[in-house]
Amino acid sequence: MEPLQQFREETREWLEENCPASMRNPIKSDEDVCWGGRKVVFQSDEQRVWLERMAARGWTVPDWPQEYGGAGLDRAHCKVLQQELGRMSCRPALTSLGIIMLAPALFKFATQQQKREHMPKMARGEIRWCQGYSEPGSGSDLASLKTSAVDKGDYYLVNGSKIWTSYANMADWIFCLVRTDPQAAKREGISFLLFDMASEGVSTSPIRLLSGASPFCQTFFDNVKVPKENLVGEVNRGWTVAKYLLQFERNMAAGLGRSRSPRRKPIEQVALETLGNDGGKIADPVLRHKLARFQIREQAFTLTMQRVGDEMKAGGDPGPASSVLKYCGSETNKDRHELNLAIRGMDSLGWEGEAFDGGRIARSWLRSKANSIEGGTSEIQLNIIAKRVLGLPST
Amino acid sequence: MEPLQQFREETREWLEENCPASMRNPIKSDEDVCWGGRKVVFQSDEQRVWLERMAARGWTVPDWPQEYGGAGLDRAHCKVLQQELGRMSCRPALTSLGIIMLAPALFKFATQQQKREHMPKMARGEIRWCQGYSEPGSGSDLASLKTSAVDKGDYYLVNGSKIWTSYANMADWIFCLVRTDPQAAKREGISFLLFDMASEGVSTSPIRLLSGASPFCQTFFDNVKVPKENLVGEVNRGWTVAKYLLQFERNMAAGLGRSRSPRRKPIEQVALETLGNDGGKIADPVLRHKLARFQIREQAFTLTMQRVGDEMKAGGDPGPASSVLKYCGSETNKDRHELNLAIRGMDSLGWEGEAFDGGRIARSWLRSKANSIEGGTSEIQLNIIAKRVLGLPST
Amino acid sequence: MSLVLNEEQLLLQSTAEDFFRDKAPVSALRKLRDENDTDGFSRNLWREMTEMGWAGTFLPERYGGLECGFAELGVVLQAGGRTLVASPLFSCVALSASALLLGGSELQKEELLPRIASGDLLLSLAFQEGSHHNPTAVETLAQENGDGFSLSGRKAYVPDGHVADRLIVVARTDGQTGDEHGLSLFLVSSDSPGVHLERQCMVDSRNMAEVRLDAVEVSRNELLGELHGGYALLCQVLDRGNIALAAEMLGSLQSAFGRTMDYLKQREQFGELIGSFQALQHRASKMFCEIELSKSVVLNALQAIDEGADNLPLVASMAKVQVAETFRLVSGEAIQMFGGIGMTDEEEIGFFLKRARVAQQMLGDEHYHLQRYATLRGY
Amino acid sequence: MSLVLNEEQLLLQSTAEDFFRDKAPVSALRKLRDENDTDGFSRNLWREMTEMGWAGTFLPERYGGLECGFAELGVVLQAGGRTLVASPLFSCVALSASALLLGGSELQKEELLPRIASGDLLLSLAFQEGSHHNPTAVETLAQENGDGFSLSGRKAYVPDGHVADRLIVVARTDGQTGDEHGLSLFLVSSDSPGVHLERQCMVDSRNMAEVRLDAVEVSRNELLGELHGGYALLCQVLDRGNIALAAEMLGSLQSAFGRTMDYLKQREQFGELIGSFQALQHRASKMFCEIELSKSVVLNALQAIDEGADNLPLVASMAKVQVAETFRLVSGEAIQMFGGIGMTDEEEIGFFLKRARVAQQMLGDEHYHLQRYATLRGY
Repeated sequence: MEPLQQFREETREWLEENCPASMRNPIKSDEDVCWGGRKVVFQSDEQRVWLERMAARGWTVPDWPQEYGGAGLDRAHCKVLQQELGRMSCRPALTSLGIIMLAPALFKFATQQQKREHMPKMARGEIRWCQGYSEPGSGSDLASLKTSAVDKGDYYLVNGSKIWTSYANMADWIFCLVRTDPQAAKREGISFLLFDMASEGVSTSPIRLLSGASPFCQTFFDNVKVPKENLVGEVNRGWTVAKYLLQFERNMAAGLGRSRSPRRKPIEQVALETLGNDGGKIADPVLRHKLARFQIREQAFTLTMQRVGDEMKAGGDPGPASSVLKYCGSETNKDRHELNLAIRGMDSLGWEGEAFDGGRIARSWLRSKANSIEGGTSEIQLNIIAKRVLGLPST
Repeated sequence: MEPLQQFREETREWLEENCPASMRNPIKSDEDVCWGGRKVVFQSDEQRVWLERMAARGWTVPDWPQEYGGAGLDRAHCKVLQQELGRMSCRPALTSLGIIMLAPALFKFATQQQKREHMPKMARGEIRWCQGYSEPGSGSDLASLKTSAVDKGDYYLVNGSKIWTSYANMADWIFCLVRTDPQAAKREGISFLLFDMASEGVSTSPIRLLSGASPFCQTFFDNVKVPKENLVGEVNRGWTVAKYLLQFERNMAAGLGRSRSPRRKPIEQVALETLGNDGGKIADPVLRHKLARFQIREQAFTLTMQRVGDEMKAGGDPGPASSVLKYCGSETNKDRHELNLAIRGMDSLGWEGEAFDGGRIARSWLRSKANSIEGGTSEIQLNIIAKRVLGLPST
Repeated sequence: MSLVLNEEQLLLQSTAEDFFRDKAPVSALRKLRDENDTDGFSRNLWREMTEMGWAGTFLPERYGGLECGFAELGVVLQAGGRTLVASPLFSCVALSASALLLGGSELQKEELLPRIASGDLLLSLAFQEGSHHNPTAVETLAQENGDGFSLSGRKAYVPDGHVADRLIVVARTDGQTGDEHGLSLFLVSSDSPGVHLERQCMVDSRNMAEVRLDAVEVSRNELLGELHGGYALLCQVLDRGNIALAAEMLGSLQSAFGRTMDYLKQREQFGELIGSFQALQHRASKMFCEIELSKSVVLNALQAIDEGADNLPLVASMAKVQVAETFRLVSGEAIQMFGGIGMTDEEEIGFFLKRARVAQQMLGDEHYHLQRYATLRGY
Repeated sequence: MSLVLNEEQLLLQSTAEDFFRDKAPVSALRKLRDENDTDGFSRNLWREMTEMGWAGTFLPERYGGLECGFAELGVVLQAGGRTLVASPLFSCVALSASALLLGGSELQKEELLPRIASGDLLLSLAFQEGSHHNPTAVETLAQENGDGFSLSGRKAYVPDGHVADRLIVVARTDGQTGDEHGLSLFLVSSDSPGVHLERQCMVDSRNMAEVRLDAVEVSRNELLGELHGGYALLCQVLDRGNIALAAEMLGSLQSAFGRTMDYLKQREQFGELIGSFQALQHRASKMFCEIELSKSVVLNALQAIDEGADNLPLVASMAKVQVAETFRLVSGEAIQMFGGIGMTDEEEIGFFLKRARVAQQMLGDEHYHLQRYATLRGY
């Protein structure tokens, strides 16, 4: 038998035996997601068992080397594993900001010791990470950050505040941009630090959004002592690490524009029902044509994601495309929610109560407004395209 | 009898007696317009007579003082005259760039002698004027003009070139911005000169537009000697005169956005005929709603013109409004032509031949593209609004 | 008529703007929301407003009104829109008092209008049933029943319905859903047996209620206007309602725009005030142009009511389309220009975004009115 | 299939772009226009194009073709679009050769396709009658007449109709205007008695002709496809035509965009390159994004033809809408950004604006296809 085929059969067998029944259906709500960490409260015993078994096999991070908690699988084997997990609708055993965002940067910039220290715990879901990038005053100008880390010999003394730190109140450790040289040009005095959120002087406060409660927090650092071995990369060279990491964030955000999975009722069906069916046509011709225009755009965007993927496979450079995808993706997703509201009418504008499903539609509409702000605003993407892709001159 | 009423009756009587029959219907084509000037070729004897009689009475410029060729009428009397001319559908006896654009500036900035010299001839249609403002390189940055006027004692020696001088080939005199101090800051070395287009060294060349032949010319000055008494206002203070004059141009341009006189078939009628009539509705629902949106915008714009006019009567400042009107007016007129094309379809895209009416529709569509460029681009208007109205900071 | 506010109207405008800024800033709406206030508005504030005469601006003096025009009501609504004030001015005055004045019997007017003007009585209009505005989609039935009628059905999104003392209910006395003929309007006391009110909690905290009518008995005297012929009256009221709403929305969007401009002048990024970025400047200027057009259509529409213009339906739809699209534009741009801070509940700008969508939907959104406009224009 | 050009296609692309840039720049179109060239295109150029095999890209080898795909034709059309080349590639190959290949008898294919591929014969498709595209609005009649048919009627905007040796005429053999049933396609020689061709001079100098048919006799052998059942064939051809046109338009709009970017990098105002103004930069970036989307839908549509995808109608309408709107945007922005100089006939950018509107209208503009898309999606 071909080795890949053999791996497929072994995998299938193992999953049949080890994936608990309740873990064999798609994630339905936030509660179904397993984030791990010291404070983890498993939704069920099966959720815990599923994580433990997957982690023991290195399959939470199948492509990582075994010494860091992975399974050391190559691309082809990873794909087979994904296919088999998908075939059985297995839930992700672990969802981790550390794995998605931090790990690529650690692989590239961290010391051997740092990797040995942090990555296995990440892989096993023992430590949950959060990201300390934005600050209340920084906005799009991330490099203007002010949180200071003063060299005190064998530790840094960190003071300042971060905003938009998702799940900071649930996280165990933070990867954090700090200013280590206040005299240097703004991108040249930044360092990249890791530290424990349980350190003395760290506190968090949740942020309420337009759309209601959110996983975002503001995080405060009041004379936090961070051991010097927690510096990743060189001192004052943190901006390089930060930029590398932001790529992964932008690509994640672009995915917003793709047409949705058909879990919910298709919007055209909703339109025919709420706006009226005029001989097979949506009775409101203005919204009918807006819907058609939107679906064409959505489809064009999905095709563009595919084309860019195919170009990258063919050896293309993903750099310039990522701003186009981020811009189009987030604007398309905002359009989707606006259209959804217009089609559904007043019923979609309820905020509380059972009849309004707790305001689900209005809240996700409001939440979508952040798409063109987080991970680099639309304006920043347009600037990048103008300068880096079109080569237009600077003032 | 009330004096105004008496004036009305006298006017009516005079017009009945003096306005030739063929001058009692609206202008239908460019040939019907009487521009006057030395090179004037009257369309008919009646056109000539009509100009002579009106000019003799001072009614080509009824509000000007009699010493400058006007009739010295106050606002109320002017209005009555306009009403009576309108009642009988009398054509304008004279159309004159000099009267509309130059005269207000002369009243404000010229010497007594200059006014006596130029205004009566303007009023009688003996001298036709053109405007020398834009230059090939200047564009929106009008003040960057390079045409030089070097002080040679009793005359200026003018060298350079102007573009977009309408009817320069038909005009007798030009009012012209020239650079008299090349060392000064760019707005502080400009002067305002009047000179005869028959002067040695002046030549013109017509400009062909997208839309075909045009009244625009490029005008060349090759060592043209201009007597120093032809300077209007102070030397190097011409920018003040220019700015004053530009206001009048901008206000004229804004009028573009108003809904058209119902001379031609209403566009909704055209739409019902060419796109199909589906139970009283335009059969193409997308264009139907675009038309409705356009007409609302057009109407909103007309109301805004009216509101601004009413506010000015009530003592408001027209300054900031004129950029809003210029921007909205020209964009609305471009939209009108785009919609016209979409509704009429391929038949509107013919260029020559009788079936296409010589490409009338396509040519006026193309011509409309200049609306947002001439008289200050849309971008310039938006800059002005941002800075002067909204008070947004400069970089 | 001149398309500007006259001196009295300008005075009223500055009085009203000061009033709402002082007594009902956006933080007052937040408080009502966060404290789950049962009424959803301040009765004290309403009393003060009625003491200013604002509940009777366009009512004749004999009904306790100021005998000014609808334009004056528009001025107050616009001023209130600036702070998103929660008040029954729209539901009780713009809609209900209009309905009474236009269609009520002398007896009904004498009984109700003075009490509306004085603030002693709250009325609302219950017309909508589905998620989208559609004045003929009425399934609520009023069956003749001896000397009166028996009403049964469900109404949704009745503005301030939960606090209304009486409701003007649009019900079907003849014909079928979708017919213009066969609609009739009835005055129904909220405490009548069979009336069930349930508050609907909207995204923008605008007060709405669902009304269920379960064989509610009303006498023939409670019929407002003609039997079966209520559609024409309803349309007149809805045109006034849309114009009133457009005035209110104009105030809200002007405030949202002003807040955004202020923010552009104080927020720094990359060492510059963000208001100095040309791309943002041009977007701001375009918004300003749309606002200028919106001001014109609203003032024109308000004046058209007072002049009794016969193209009122056209003028009303025009105003709603222009203002709704402008509010959409301005509220969206505001959130984007505020960036992350605008996404927080703490910052007030988000209240305007929420208000925009609810106000747009009420009495027909821009898609509805665009089609209505085309139909009215004969194409 | 991967959504990128393969190596052969990339080579073809650069060959074709070089070819048109060298042999048929925009100035060639200007020359044809200014000299009132009778053909409106260069027969020498066409011969060179056919020698490259471009008239037979998707034809089987047995008919003299290259036996590549429609995607390859798209690559050439896109390259030609960059210089607005005047050539019968669209009318004769994309439309007419498609019609023959999809609906012709073996005899018809054997007779005509090799001569199309070799450049010996020019064909065009005569379908449109009114000002707007509408494939069922056919009033041209074909009456059975002994062993053949007699055709009478008028066709407008027949692409390259004035130089076509034969026309594929869509005529009605049954039913009424607006019916899908009853359309048939006929091959008609341009020199047949009763055929009158008159050139239509369009704003963008694209070659079009009016065709009058006055009792033109054709034999039964000249029927292309099924009697009365031509509508389905016509739709297949029109889908290919729209996709071909979208490819050509994409080339044109990319060229217009490139020229505009070049201009932004060289034109100074107020002492700065205008390309440094952020407002223009953002508009340029937005155009770029639309172009990226357009590239994807065009490539997808071309591949869909070659894959025999069953959602071709949907894919064709999608491509036409996205590309037509992008061409509208880009050509309008180009003129505005070029400013006064762009308004002159001397500057070439204006040719792209003119081309945009004619190409948009051909085979249905974006309004038409938006509705068709909605109908195809079942709403």
